[in-house]
Amino acid sequence: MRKIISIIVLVIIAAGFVFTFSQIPFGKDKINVAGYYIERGIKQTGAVNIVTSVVLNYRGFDTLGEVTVLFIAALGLGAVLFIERKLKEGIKDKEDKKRKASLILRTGSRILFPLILLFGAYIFIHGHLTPGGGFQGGAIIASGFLLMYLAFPRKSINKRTSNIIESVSGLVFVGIGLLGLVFSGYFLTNFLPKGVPNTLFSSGIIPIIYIAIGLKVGFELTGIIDDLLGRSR
Amino acid sequence: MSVIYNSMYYIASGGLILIGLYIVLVKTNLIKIVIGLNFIDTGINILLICIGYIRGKTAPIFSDPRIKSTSVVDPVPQALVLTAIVIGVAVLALALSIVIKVYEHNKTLNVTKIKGLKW
Amino acid sequence: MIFQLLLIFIMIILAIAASMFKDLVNAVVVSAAVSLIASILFYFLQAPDVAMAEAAIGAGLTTAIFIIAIRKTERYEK
Amino acid sequence: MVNPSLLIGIPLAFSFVVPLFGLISKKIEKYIPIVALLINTAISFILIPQVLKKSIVVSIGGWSPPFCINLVVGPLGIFLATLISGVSLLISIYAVAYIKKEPTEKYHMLFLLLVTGAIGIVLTGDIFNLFVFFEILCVSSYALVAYNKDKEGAEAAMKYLIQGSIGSGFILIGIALLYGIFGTLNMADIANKITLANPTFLFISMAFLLTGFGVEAAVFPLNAWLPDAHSSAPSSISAILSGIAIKTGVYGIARMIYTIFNAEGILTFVAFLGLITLLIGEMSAFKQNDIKRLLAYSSIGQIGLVIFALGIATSLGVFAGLFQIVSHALAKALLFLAAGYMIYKVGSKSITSLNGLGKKMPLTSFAFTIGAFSLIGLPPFAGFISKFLIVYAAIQVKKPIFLAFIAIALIATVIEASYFFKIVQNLFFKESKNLKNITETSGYIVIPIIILTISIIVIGIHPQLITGLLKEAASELLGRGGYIAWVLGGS
Repeated sequence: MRKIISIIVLVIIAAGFVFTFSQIPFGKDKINVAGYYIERGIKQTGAVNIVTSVVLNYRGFDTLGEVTVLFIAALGLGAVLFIERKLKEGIKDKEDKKRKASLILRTGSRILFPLILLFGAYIFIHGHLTPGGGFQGGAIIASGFLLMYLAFPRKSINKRTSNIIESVSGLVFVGIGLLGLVFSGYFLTNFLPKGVPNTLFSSGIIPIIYIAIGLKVGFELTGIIDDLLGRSR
Repeated sequence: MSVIYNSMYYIASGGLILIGLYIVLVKTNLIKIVIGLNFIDTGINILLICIGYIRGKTAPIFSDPRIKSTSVVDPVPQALVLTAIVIGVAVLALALSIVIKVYEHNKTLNVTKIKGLKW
Repeated sequence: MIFQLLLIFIMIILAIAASMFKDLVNAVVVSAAVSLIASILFYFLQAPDVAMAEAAIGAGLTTAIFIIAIRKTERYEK
Repeated sequence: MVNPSLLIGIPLAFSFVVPLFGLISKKIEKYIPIVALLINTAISFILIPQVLKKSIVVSIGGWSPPFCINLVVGPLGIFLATLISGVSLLISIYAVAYIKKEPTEKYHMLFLLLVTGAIGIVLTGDIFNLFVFFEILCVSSYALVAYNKDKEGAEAAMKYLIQGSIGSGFILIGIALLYGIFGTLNMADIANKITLANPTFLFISMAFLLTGFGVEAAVFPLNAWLPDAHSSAPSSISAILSGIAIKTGVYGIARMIYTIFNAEGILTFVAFLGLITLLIGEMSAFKQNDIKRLLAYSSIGQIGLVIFALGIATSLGVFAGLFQIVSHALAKALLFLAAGYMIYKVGSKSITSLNGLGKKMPLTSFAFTIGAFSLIGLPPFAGFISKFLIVYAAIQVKKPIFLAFIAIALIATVIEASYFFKIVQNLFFKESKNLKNITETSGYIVIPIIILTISIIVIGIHPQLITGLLKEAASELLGRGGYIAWVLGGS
């Protein structure tokens, strides 16, 4: 019964898709608002990666919201999986004795971990020049930590430090927005000098925000993994 | 041929969305349902990127000075998809944590056996 | 173009396969493959930023989170 | 002039600050939401007279619309933002004493972020930004529903999450389709160009968007999640979900229908759906034994009434619908807070266990009674005016179908009255069993209950306090040309 109703619903939606997609020609030039960004993006924001300038400047408010959603998810996950301290100790001891990673994994990840962190940092610092940015770099940093979690089942990041980093980098983002309000009357304005495009120190607030996002996303995703594993103290 | 070319990405995105919806509506395992939600997200992302694609144009990154402003694809959908991907992974992580909590209380992932989840 | 068509075909097949597997780990691995193919498609559609995000987040971290969740619950669909 | 972006920036910044304060002292963090929302309420009250003179459009990032995200602070936006800030301020005062379960600092942060999402939804002028704030609201409410970490909470949150994610997926599909045709995301810009597109295409994309918002607004048949989620969340969260969160779904529906798509053709259908929602909600509420489930079903009914009123689509009808939003937000927040306090004292959610509490907890029981009477629509409370106006507006339309609608709505009101009278009677006139050690304490829990009671009575007696703002808000919804002109400048 449930299957039949679901399939009827799906057929209706599929019909809707067929009609609507046929109205949107694939591969045709239908740029409207985006033309403005492409033409003036470099001059107005100093970032040669137009996607970055859209993400952080023209639509920076969305990005603030998106960082907030990830923050909420990390918080919510911590709240849902929160275990009272006493219970936690008992569970920990039982689980820890069973697991020990192989020597190759441990040595390999010790070597790889700093490289992965460096790569992630490179990705988010160069967000305005090359493909990539805070989210991608943050995810790479988190996967570096994931590797460490696999190699060293007993270790965990310091939850206090990572919470502080999350909070401070979130505040940096909001604070830069508020500074823009102070300096030029608009929230999240690019109020710093734009510099010469295609150099590292260019495009005003964009690299600063991307560094903050990179750290925040990296530590939030690590915190999510940590909470799911139920390991931190 | 051009019909196939023009519609294949739409088929990919629509197909993924429909398969995801099918999994969510029909399957009874909670983790499967979350996988279905993940497929819906991926499908929508492909749809958005398709909408922004313009044939024969390159990515909107002017690191090479030879790239002209008339020869790049629409950057806005890419920015939107970046947002959507991160939102998707956030919802997914929260969903899995709630799945773990439901499992702790019921010792099953089967929706039909959990009283509060029947529909 | 044939290559992209093939990728899309494989992606749809894998997505259907993910709904069939009784072993959830298989389903998750297959869905990671779907994300990976999606990220290749993003690259073909001239969206390198998105391709990178999808590969790092969609195919990498999501799979890890799923595997952890499966380890905390149960592996086989009953 | 105060910049309206502070309305969103302040709760967001304060929620990021909470863990830093947690380093200094664990005791401060529960007062941070109060401070943030106090500032917010003050700002929104300062903004009201300015907005009534001239609507404020601020851009985020400094470019002119439609090239960047902008906040549109019209009468409707500021009215809802004030309501949200005020009600959530009261609820945050309640939560200081009510929330004991660890981790409390995460509760307070999630609460502030939920409020941020709700304010963002009503103020933003960009459709994708609307989606992002919608996700903020939804994701934080999923987490807060599961906050108690008990069986019911986790299951309810799971159900809510699955349905809510499908809903937000549909919203995103609708946005993608609109972007594909119009190449813009600014709501005023889309509304300006809406006549250029194929009507069937528009209908399908509107269907996707309305389904998505309908899940959050709990319109029939998308309301399966609501009774579970609202009844198993902590009571302060039930209050904000019932009082505020579902209204943002209604706002989304109204904004789509009136401003963006200008879809007059489906308004009667919307009114009809609202009416079915009303009838189903009230009939299910009648059968409940659990006080919080009863209130949750009653919320479904009341939201159906709001949607019915918005579907009437005369200026009086929309005005009455907005008035109903105010009176329901106040009354339902009050009922959930009072019921939560009683449940907290008695230790059971069943209606019969509340028998005779009127003597032990006179103030809370009295407040509960006032809230119930206001919901039923008895004079001189706020609910009377809104219900009366809805019926009057429906009669004025002079279509026979609306007369039939009114008959059904009155039947629903009778059902509603019967179950609320039953509870009130049990509260005051039944003998109490084993309720010996229950006393009322003064303090953080009682303050918001008293303020909400007083405001229901004051608005009931002096409706002219808010009618000016509401009239402007109703004309904003009905006059879409004005909205487009504010944002894009000229016409």
